[in-house]
Amino acid sequence: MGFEFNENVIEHFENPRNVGEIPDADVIETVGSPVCGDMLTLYIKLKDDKIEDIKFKTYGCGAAIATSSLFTELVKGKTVEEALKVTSDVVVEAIGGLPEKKVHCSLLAPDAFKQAIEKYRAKQ
Amino acid sequence: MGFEFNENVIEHFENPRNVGEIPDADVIETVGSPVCGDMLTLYIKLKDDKIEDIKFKTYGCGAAIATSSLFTELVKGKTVEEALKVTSDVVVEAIGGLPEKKVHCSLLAPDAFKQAIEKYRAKQ
Amino acid sequence: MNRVYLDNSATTAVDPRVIEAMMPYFGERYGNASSLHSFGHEALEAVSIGRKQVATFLGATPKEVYFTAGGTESDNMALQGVAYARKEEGNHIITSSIEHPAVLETCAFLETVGFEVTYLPVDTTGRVLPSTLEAAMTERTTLVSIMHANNEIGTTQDIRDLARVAHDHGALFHTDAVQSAGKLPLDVESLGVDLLSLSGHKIHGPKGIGALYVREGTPIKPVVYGGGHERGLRSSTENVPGIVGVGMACELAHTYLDVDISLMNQMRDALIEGISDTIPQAVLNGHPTERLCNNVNMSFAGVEGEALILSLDRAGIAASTGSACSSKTSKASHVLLAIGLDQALALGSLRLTLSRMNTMEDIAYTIEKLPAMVARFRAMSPLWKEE
Amino acid sequence: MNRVYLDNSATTAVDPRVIEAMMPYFGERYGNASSLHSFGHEALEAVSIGRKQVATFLGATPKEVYFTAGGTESDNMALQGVAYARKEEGNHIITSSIEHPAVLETCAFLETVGFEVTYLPVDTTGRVLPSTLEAAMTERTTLVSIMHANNEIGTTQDIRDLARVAHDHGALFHTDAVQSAGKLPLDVESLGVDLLSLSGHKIHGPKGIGALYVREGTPIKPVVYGGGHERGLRSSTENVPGIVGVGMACELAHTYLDVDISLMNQMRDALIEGISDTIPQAVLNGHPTERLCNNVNMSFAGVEGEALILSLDRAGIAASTGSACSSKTSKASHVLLAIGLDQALALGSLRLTLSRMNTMEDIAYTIEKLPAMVARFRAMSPLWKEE
Ligand SMILES: Cc1ncc(COP(=O)(O)O)c(C=O)c1O
Ligand SMILES: Cc1ncc(COP(=O)(O)O)c(C=O)c1O
Repeated sequence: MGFEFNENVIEHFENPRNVGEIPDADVIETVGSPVCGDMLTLYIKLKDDKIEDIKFKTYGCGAAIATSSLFTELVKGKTVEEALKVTSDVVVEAIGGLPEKKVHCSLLAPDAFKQAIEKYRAKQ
Repeated sequence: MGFEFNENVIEHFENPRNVGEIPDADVIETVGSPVCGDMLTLYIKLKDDKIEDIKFKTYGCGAAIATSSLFTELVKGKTVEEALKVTSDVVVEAIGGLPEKKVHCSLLAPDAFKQAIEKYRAKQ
Repeated sequence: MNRVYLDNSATTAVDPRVIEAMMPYFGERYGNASSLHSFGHEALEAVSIGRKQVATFLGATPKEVYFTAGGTESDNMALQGVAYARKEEGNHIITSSIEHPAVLETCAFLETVGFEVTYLPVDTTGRVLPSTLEAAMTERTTLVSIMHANNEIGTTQDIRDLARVAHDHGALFHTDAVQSAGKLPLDVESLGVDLLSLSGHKIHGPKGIGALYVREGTPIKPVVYGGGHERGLRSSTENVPGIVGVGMACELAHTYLDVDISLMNQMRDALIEGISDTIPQAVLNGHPTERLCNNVNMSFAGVEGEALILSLDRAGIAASTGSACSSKTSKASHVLLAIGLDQALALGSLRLTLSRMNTMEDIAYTIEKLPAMVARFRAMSPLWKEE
Repeated sequence: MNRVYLDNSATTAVDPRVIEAMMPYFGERYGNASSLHSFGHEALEAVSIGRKQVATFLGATPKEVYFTAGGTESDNMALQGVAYARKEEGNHIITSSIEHPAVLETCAFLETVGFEVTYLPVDTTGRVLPSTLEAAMTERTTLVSIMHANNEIGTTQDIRDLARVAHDHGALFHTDAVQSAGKLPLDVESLGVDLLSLSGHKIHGPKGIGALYVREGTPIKPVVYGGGHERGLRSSTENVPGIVGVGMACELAHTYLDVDISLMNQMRDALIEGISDTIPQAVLNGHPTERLCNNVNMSFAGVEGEALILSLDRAGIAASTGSACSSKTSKASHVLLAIGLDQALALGSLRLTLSRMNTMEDIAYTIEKLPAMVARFRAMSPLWKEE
């Protein structure tokens, strides 16, 4: 099929932002598994309902890495409510489009974020 | 399949010997028909059990024309007994070989000759 | 020696622009279109362009175009593929008695595995009448396959009318357009067909590549199984240079269609007229007007076809008697017998087929050479009586 | 940028000598091999030479060689062809669980039309044991198909022993030699096989052409019907340039086999050693010794294969993860699962496959680039724990 990624995707793939762990994260959430082919762990630090810091680790393809990177960049500093509006569609548009077969990879980060927030709120 | 004829075949095809009719032939014999794809008429003039003259007309492919031509050349002047030994194999060898699919065409003249002689003898 | 190629229905010379387009895909762009890396991507892009070119040529969408190994495989996929896919709905197939062996032999095979096939007769010009088709349709008919133009006698069919009859009875319609491509407009919408077969090497493209148009939503099964290429319908590593080649061939055929047709029409008419004027008892086989612009098929009483082909070959003229496929045997062509020729005239047929690469000089040279050859064979033919 | 092609099991670059041999058959020698005239004769002679070259490569006679459109069609012809031809004698087929989809999907299709198929397991190195085959043979087994060498992990099989088991029970034996051609000696007599599949583009020949060896007297039916080409087994106008190309590719593979094997062996071993030395927890998949001279397949814990392929691609290195055919989906390869890898290691596999056109520089460059990439992905992987 060939990699039909645009320069933006490649740039985020090669230099992903916010990779790593946050030792004192308020919430940590993992979606996917190696059995699905994709796996993502999000580390989130919140302050006054704002996303003070967010980091990720991923086992996944290039599109998963790039969209996770862009997602963290987009939501960092936003309020939780604003961040929840950063859906897969928003990420795909912001990165300049993805090949059809790869669109599903952009679900990883928004899904993990949504679950993380639910988990966090349940804990409160 | 392509025409895989040697130069000898081509030469006899382009300049067939003894083509035509003999008005006062002693025996005339036709084998084949357009339905078979090949047809040959032999005109034979005999003198003292020798083939004084022989001519042919044919409706048939290149190999049929060439081998009929060579056959008439080979038997002309021979005794009937000698001529009957000029079988299809003899003709094919004398002409330097034929593609396998075309060997059957060389049967036309010897067959016609044999039938002609039988017919002639029956008449006597 | 002059070399005049008048056997363009057997195969055509690859257009230099087609060769040029293909070359890089043998050379540095040799990737597998299914590979992830950039060699693969390069190949995939070439395949997409080829698919678009074929689609444009046919007035179809790219995803309705499936690449095959040639006209024969396209015909097999259409017939076997639809017959099996619809076998719960019916087991009856209709075709014509003058189809190419790629259709006829596939039908004969399908008969051995439980399908029933009706072979429609044609009139003396080689036309299938819509009323004949209408009468043959049954409740169980799932597919009708009738060629757009015949490869031997060049007779063309009113596909639109025939397809309408099939559709009225719930059957799908396939046409073998291997011979009409580049010689007639081929718009799948105006033709109203569900499936259409093409072959690269008949339109100045490479051998070993063909295409099958399959209207979206048409039920069809593969003939060859494997890695799931061509959206699962035809597996095997994509023949990238072949696809690039047939794509370019379609683009050229599309761009130059009008010019090509008028050029070939002119040459064809000159050939028919020249032969008829100089050779007595020359009969034109097929239809006087509803015929391909590149087809001349004539019979000369008393002359055997193969000998004539050999003489022409010695003069540098490549021609054929019957189709290339059936020329291995000396049986008379099933097409010529179907239009009612007697065996002798059928065996004495000469097919001269043109392409845009022929010239009026080719025609003049042929008309100059042919009469003496026919005369020579007639003079030695026991079947010929001078009047 | 460096462009290092290490995906030779997906496809290979066409050898310049092959391109040179093919070119005239696109250009002035464009005849149809079935035509009677000299254009046709020229084409037919080229086809005969190609057939002889393939036959010599396989230790077969020319009339046992049938040209197809590729490895997939060859496999389909062997399996469908023999299954149907022998269906009165039995309906059981045996194959292995690590075959290429061209075999597996054909078997799956045959299961839908009344055949029974046994998929033999393999050991953790990918080998089929003759005793496993022996145990699976039944009275109704008509055909056994086991690949000579696997396309993903490069494991080779003792075809001779396996074929003997099949023959002892009255079954015919087919081997898919698409990957072993040019990398192992391929003599049909020593292998003892009845049918053998080849594909042109895996041995520096063109895409879209393959061959099937069929031992004389083997019962087999066509898959594609038509004009009766290839002695009735595979109809369609002969792909003359393709045949010339695959013929030349076989001749080159035959002539240089020993040199090629030792060159690839050396590069393969350097690659495995270099990677194992520089990357911790790198596991070699397949067999340590019974493997193709051109195959390296390794898994790196914690690393996802497709991301690695993309990184390599950015550095100019073309590689693959799983076979080209299955790389469209991100499901783990059936081969890696069959040899017992867990899903994560299977998804993290990297296949590097060589050809005679690679150099030791290619190897050095790859060993230089790969470790940092693996380290980068591991650093961002939630599955990786530094020890
Ligand atoms: C009408 C028609 N259909 C099908 C074919 C088969 O095409 P191919 O030889 O490319 O398989 C041909 C040519 O041989 C043809 O003339
Ligand atoms: C082992 C094996 N068999 C068959 C095939 C199919 O060959 P092709 O793609 O030429 O049809 C391949 C390659 O894709 C292969 O590796």
